[in-house]
Amino acid sequence: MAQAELKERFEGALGGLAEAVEAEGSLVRVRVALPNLRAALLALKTSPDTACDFPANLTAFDTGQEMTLLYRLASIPNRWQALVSCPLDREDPKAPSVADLWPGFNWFEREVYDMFGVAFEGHPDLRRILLPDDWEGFPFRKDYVSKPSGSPLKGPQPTDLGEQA
Amino acid sequence: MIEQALANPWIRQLANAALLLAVINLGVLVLIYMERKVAGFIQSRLGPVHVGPRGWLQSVADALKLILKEDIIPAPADRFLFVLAPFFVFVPVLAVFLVLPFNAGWVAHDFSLAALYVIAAGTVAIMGIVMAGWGTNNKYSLLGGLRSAAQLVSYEIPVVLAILAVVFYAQSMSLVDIAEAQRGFGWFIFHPPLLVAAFVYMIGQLAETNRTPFDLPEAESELVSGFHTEYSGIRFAMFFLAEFANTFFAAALAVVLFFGGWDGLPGLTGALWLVAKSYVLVFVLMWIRWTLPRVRVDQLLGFAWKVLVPIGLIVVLWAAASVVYAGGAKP
Amino acid sequence: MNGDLRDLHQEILDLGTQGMVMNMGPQHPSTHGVLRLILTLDGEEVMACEPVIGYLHRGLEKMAERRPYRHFLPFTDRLDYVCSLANNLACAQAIERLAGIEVPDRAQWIRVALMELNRIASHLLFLGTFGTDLGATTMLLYAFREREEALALLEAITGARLTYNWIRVGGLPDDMPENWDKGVLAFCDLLESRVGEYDRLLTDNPIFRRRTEGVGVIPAEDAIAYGLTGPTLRASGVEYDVRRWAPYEKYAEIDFDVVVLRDGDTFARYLARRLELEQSVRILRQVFDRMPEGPIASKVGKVLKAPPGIAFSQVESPRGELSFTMVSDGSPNPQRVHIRAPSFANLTVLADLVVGNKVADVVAILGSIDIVLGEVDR
Amino acid sequence: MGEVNPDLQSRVVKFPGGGVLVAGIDEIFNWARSNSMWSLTFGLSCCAIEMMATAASHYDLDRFGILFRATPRQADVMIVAGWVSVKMAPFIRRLYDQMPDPKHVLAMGGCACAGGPYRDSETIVKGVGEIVPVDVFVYGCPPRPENLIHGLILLQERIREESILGVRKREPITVQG
Repeated sequence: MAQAELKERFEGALGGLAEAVEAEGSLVRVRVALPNLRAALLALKTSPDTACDFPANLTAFDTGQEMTLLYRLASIPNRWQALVSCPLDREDPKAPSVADLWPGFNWFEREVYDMFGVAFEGHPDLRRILLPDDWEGFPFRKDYVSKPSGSPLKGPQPTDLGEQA
Repeated sequence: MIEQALANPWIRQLANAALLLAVINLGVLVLIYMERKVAGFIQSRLGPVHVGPRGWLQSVADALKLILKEDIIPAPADRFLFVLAPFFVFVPVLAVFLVLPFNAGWVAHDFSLAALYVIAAGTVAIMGIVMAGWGTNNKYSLLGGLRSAAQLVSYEIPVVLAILAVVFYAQSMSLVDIAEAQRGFGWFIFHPPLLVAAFVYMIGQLAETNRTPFDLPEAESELVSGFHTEYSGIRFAMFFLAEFANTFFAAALAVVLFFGGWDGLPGLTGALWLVAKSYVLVFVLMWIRWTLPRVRVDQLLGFAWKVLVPIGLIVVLWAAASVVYAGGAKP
Repeated sequence: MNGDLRDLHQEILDLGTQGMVMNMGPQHPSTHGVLRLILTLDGEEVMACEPVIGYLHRGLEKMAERRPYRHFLPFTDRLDYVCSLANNLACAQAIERLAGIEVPDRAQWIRVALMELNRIASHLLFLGTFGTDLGATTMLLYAFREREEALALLEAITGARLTYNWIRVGGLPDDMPENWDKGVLAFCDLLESRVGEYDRLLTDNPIFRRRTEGVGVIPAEDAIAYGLTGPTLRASGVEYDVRRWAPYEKYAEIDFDVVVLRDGDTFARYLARRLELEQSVRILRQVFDRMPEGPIASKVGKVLKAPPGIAFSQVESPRGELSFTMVSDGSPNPQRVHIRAPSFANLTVLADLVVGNKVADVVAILGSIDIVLGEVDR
Repeated sequence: MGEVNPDLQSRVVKFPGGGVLVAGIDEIFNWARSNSMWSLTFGLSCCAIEMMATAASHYDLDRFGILFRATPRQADVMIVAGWVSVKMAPFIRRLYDQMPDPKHVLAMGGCACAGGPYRDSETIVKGVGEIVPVDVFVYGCPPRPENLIHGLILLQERIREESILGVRKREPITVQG
């Protein structure tokens, strides 16, 4: 399919929801503003023109000035995919949850929360997923300061392990 | 002097029991070695080779080590049940050997209701397993104990039915009489109804001895080690011993019931024939264990009640009919 | 019913029996590593399941940010350690796409051969552990017997048994050793002669069939909504194989079938992997006929810098779509590396899938999803 | 057996009358213990795959009498195969505590020995030695099965020097990868 046609299809499906749409091979890069994010993702999923119903990936990145969410949705029968980027407010990162649209994104959202502290509104169970529950800070934010790991064992432990019977 | 002492029935019985205990424990060690070697053979590896010549002493090393391991009783466990459970499993398994005839006259104690006694004593072990499962206060153990109880109760019935069919043919419940009735290659396995009964018996015993495909009570990939998850050292060794002794008894009993007991070609003493035939059956059990996957608990119970019990009932009727109308094995 | 009895009945109801919470893992023989499942049981039946992950988390993506691009390649070995080369490839590909580096043809063909050989090793491990999960211990030893041969071949070319680190940005570090192709073809013959044994031991075994058929069915729509990939998705009837869908290296020129099954149950997921063994053999046989002579790596500068931008790779690892997303800001270090681990995505379905099944089925279903915790936790 | 252990003399002095007996019993039980090292089925990561390969047909740990038991209560040796995260550490300590004495730990692979490639990661414990006492360190990433077997044989030799009276050496043995 010609890139121009692919771009048209996506622009048609998204209406005015997207800020920018670029096609590159079978990949369509879409930029969306935060208020339109959920509507845009829903449009990509349900519109017959795009039919991107496969939740391929969700992640985020932080440049130090800007934090961006990155969704990747694919349409398996049509062999195209969309990379949706959405800038966030870095001071108070929030985004609508799409875990109800794609249960597969449930854990991905938890991971983004775990690493970046992005609060997904409407997520059924937003907790840390990879790091221990009592971890402080969000390690993937550029302003995170690494600290040396303390004693791995908490609570009273035998001090001299060598003599432990 | 010794003969005088043996004339006393009490001393005689005690001596018999002690001898049996030694033979059983030795036999179990051999059996464990055999299990590992058979597993190795089936799985294209060697099994134990380094301890003693060809690894013969492997089981001895394992047993000695287990004896001196720390004996842990978990704090939340019910001490009374926890401590008692291994005995409840171990003792009945030894007790059933008392009536097993190794050869003509080679039986620790023969009495006319031996077959019934075997069934009755065998069921006591269920108590031990449930006690272990409950007393440990561990959830894996509890599930294992419950599975075990359901399984043993269910599979006891087909086994009893199969034994009943044999009893019809032998017209006696004494194991000695049953073996005697098959002398001169008149093995019960050659009678069609009892051939089916033998299958029912062997499948039932597979389940009773907790061997794959029926090893659910200690399903390693599901329940870690099932009812003996929290047992260590000597107490675990007792479960282990009991399991293998039980396997051997199941096979030996099958030989007595279906494969002519000590009957065999002349030249060798009958006891050797019995043991040899038992080991062949044990090998079959091991073969099955290392080949088949495990069934699920509902399939296990469904199989017992929907397949084995009906077949067992038919076999009993069939055996009774052939004894009454076709003459059976005995007039 | 008289009054007293009715009161008694009510009293029993008021007792409020509740499910038993059982903790499976992190140390458990069947959780394939250190996954923890908090199961709420009603007898043997699972009422709820909550997977807890992160027991192997070591912040790999964070570590990648602190290193130049190429220095991260050795770490990728330890993601999906059963199929390290796929991780190497996915990482190298992402860097190649980000920096616009071409890979010579010969290197691409050898990469395909390495991928498929590693896929065979990985699927063999799956067959073995899945058999063990269901109590058929012997399958593990049979599968490892053949796997050992595959590892010897991989060791001959890479020098390692498990963590190969053999794929470089822009190609490969070295050519194939002499006669390696003959060894691979001999292994193909050996494997084909042995798969019949696996079928006799597991595939055609009635107990195995009854344990797996109709257990843990994932309908196609659900499989898509959960973002499953790999054999787990294809067993549900969705034809999605990155090797076909978005061909990389030389897969576009190779003739092979994408194994798609309809049932979506545990058995289908098992069978999909079992049948992929034969497809991998088929691919391996084509590779060496068509391999051109030529260089095995393109020139890449000592300091690798990529223009600012976002690029991602897609690789069909034995577990599904493995994708590295890399964000560059023009510096020698990546700004962000994200690894879309197929096991992580596939594991999301477990909690909902096991509800209503027996404890034994949990083990079977988990085994059939075929996860590697190293890449789930990253 | 017949060989005179240099330690023997000191034990005779320590336990008048019973020393010879203790040494004799030691010999027997150490023989049993060293030849029956049941290990815990406990794998963390990559090294666990090599541990499985070591137990499988080609290398066959059962030759040495090493079985894998799923429950810590019946295990003698814990092979820590893989990296130890901060989240996992308390569980490893708990498993170690659940094992009955005498128990031994073998750290398999660079990560379990010293944190391996993840030494600069915050979530990784720099060696399992921080959590449990380790008897043998087997380096390698992952160690080859032969290396693991070598480590296990060294552990057997160490066990043969122990006594039922609780005399144990605690300096770890190191096997280079």
